[in-house]
Amino acid sequence: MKAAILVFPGINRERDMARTLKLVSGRDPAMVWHAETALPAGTDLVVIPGGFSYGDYLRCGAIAARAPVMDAVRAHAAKGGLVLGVCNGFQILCESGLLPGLLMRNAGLKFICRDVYLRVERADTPFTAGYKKNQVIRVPVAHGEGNYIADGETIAKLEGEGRVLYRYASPDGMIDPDWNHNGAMNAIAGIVSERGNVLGMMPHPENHVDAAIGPTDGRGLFAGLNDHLAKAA
Amino acid sequence: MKARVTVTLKSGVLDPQGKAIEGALRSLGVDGVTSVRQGKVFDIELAGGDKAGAEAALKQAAEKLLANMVIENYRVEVLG
Amino acid sequence: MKARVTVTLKSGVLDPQGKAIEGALRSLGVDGVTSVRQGKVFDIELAGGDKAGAEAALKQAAEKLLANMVIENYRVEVLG
Amino acid sequence: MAIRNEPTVTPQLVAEHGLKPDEYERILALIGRTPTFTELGIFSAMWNEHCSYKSSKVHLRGLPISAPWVIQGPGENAGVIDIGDGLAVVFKMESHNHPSYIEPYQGATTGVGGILRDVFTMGARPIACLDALSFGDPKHPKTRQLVAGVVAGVGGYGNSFGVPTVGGQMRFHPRYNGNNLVNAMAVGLAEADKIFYAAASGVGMPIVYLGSKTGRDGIHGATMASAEFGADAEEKRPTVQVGDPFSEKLLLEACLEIMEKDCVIAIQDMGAAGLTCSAVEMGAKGDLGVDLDLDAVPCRETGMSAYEMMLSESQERMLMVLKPEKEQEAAAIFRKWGLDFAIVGRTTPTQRFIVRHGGDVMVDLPIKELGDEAPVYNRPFVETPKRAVIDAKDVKHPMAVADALETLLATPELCSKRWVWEQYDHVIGGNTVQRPGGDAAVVRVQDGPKALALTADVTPRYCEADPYEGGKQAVAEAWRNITAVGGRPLAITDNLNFGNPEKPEIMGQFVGCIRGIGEACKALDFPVVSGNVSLYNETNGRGILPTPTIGGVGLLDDFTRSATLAFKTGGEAILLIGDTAGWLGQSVYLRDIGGREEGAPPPVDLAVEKRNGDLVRSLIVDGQATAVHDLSDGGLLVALAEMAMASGIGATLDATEDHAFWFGEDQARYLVTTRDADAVTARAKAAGVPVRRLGVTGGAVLTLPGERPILITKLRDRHEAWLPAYMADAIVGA
Ligand SMILES: Nc1ncnc2c1ncn2[C@@H]1O[C@H](COP(=O)(O)OP(=O)(O)O)[C@@H](O)[C@H]1O
Ligand SMILES: [Mg+2]
Repeated sequence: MKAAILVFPGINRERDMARTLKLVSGRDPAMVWHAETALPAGTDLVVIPGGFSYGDYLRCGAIAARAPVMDAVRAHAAKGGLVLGVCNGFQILCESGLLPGLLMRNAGLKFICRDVYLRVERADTPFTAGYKKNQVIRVPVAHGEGNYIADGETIAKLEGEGRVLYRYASPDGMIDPDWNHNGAMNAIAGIVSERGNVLGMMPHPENHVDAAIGPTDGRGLFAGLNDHLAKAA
Repeated sequence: MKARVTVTLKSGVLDPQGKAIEGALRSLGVDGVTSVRQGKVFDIELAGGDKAGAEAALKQAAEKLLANMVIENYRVEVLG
Repeated sequence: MKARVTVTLKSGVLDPQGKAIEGALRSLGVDGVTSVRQGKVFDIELAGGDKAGAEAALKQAAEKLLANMVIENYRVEVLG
Repeated sequence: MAIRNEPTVTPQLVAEHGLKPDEYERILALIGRTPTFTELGIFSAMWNEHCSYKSSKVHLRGLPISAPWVIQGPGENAGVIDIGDGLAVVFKMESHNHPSYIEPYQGATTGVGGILRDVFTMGARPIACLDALSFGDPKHPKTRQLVAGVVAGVGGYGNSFGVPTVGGQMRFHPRYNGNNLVNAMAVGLAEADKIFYAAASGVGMPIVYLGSKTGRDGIHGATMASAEFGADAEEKRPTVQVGDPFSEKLLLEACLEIMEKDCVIAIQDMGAAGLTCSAVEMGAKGDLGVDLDLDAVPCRETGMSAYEMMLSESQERMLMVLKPEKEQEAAAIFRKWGLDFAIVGRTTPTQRFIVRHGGDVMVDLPIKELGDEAPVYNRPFVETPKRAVIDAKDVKHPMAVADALETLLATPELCSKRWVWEQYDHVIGGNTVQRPGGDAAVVRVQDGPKALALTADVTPRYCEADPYEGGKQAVAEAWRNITAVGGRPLAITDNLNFGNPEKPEIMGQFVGCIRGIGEACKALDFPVVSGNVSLYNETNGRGILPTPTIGGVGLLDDFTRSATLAFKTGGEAILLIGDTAGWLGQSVYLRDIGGREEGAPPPVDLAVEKRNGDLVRSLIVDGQATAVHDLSDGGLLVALAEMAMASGIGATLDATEDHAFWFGEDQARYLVTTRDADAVTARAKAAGVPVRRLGVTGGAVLTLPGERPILITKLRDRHEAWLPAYMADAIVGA
């Protein structure tokens, strides 16, 4: 897996992500500065990590979405290359038009950091291959604006095409408003693009990979990607 | 030149913050509030004196960055 | 009745938002921008038709809640 | 020296600058002429309480500050301790009380920003923050908004900057009405041989200004009174600063990068009294002069005067002395991060502080004397009268033990603070082994196996009742919280929040607390390496409760050998370590159930603390303790309930005891669960530590002899409910 992590000013989970990618794939990812106009040759996974790019001062992810490096990401995605956006990364992907919809302020209007449960909606994608369908995983969230919204048509399309890969759920996998901490529509935690090669998700699987620290449920996502790319190679 | 770009949510888009403020105003005893929607203003200073040019530049700014056209509308006023 | 309350930062108060947006506009090639300050608008609907009463109520709302009087100014417009 | 456009210095102007007549005499004697307006501003900034520690200095000298592992004690931006493997921990706590009352969100953000800057100025990457918050009476009309704003602000800065906020404290008490406290602590990690200091060295070296531009932020009241003199006095200027975590994150990365590239000779952040304090400190510490040219300072506003530039407290700024040959390299790094970079002066051999602006010499002062000659006061104090010891037999018990427990766990004092810490990103970094909610937070060091144990503690009602015992207790509790997770306590930072020191009673509290702190530090081998003093926390003549917050840092050699407070499984013995007399004076029980905030606080026997704690730590490290919790606010039964709630596992207790036993706040105690009660008991006996078996874990209820069974889920619901319910109708900041 030749991963490249984008670094925008104000991003702050790039080290967490790099450490996880190294742990799972054995290989250090490339760190790519926002002002670059090309990705390192042979990049097969672009990761946009969490943080507060440009302070999230206008709208979350809005300024980063318009940075030079994003044209390279668009081109990579257009060729079918894999892109993973986590938290601020998801917001940036929505703002850049690579994913539909938007992330609004949490319904409770507060930043929330806690472990949540996600139901894996399907296992037949590169981003979920490390899990079983309907498996429930426990991962942390840490965001103030993770409340996914889109118009009715878009939601219907996402659902109809099976593009919702992760949903907030109860520990036993039930969809329940009490376990949807940010109020996202249809409890959406993560979606993929039409071609299925761009994933955006709010939770932080990269923070749950190390048994010494706590749960390791986040590992499956990266292990699945790693296997998928190894097979493809 | 001074200009103001006002960005507001499209009608129909949910505004949880506006809702919360609505509730807060009510509990503060401000009477008669039936709805609150929150938006943004950008007060922008521009070099030069070309009003039409400024207006065009700001429209472009609004569409490219200041507003998210999926959920927001914008309005440009060049005050001169 | 419709009204708008506009809240802006007092001059001299640091506006990190405005500063970041200014930089972004520049790198997007929007010409001539020399400064950006960000503020908020609240579009408020009120029941009844008492314009003076609405204005007074909104002033109170602005001072108690909508504006942070330590760093912000506000303006109330009742549009009728 | 007379300067164009500057007001003449008059006695009134001197008074407006907070300088007493004798202090002004001292200035005249020192420089042999009337100071310029800018010089007056500089003296007022350097000689105010905040910068000069004039009321506290003589007493702070008594604190123990050394140990073999201390690399840098008080006097620098932050304290530094050695944790082995070539690594050092850099940490400090600081208050931002007053600004957080005026503007809670921005006051809190700039407090967090300031303390983070102190830590990375020394070359350390911040790895954790803690926050200790004190608010007024929950029923006071302002309290709810202050809580909402401060918590959002602490989170707003740390979350964006990218440091986990892993622990802290939060309390309510009417004595903080009008004076809430916001104490923020930052902890960073550095290579032990790559610590950066403020002292400049070398003559003719470039002094570089870095970070955000200078505006008229935070220039004090005295300035406002004379603002008419300025060029544009169009509106009354706010004294509140606005935090910009985004810029600070860039500043962090840029600073660490140029430090790594070995460009830096000296570095100092611009905190209180910005450019003035930082420049003077760099010169004075290096026995050098400083020559500043204000025309080169990057400004955000036009027409700023020398006075304004020298006193501005704009955030996210640094001053550095660079290696001249590295100037280009450093400039390129700063430009890459989009930060301002300007050479604003040079070091000189003269030991004078010269400031030029618009062709004039605005300031020409002896640099060392600016700091060294600041007034020092040994203010008169009276010792706090001792309070009567309350006999538990004289305390009425209005309700059954089970009811009292349920009630206590839902009080503002003892309720869960989850509502607070869930607004803080406490997992970023991927190293948070123990999250908030336990005794000390545990944060892994790099890839382990070492980890830090971090805590912030003080019990102000004890300090009020008996400053000396309260000071001891604050240190002992920090030591105990670190011990309870298996950590070896190494050092503390202290943040001393008090009322008006010009009142002998307040000064008495201050002196008493410091004596207690010093004694505890000595006995527990737990030196003070950094700290901060915040005085004049007073409204309408009433001071806050004396609040010397202690931030403690401990080390775990192997974090897999640590303990958490949650019961692990059923069928384990519950042991009480330490003696219980049933001390109800100043207990939460006496106040919140009995309605009496009275009596002497529990005394702290430091030798017993050490003996009991050392045993508990060794039980943890040897794997004999399966869960550990220290006993503090609320006493034994509250601690036990916390262990049950954290796990969902109940307990059956067989001890038949009274309210004082269950809720007394005797010190030096822990609860420990174990699979092998006999072995633990034997070890305790051998160490001379009192140990008593209370019962066994298991089931879903808490059962006490003669009491109704207490359902753990119900207890948890009540414990978790109070704060969110209280905050539910907080008005969301617009
Ligand atoms: N303001 C706060 N910020 C972060 N964590 C907090 C805060 N207040 C309380 N906590 C956390 O809640 C838990 C309980 O706090 P406290 O009762 O003060 O602990 P202790 O009695 O062990 O000192 C601790 O883990 C503490 O870190
Ligand atoms: Mg504790």
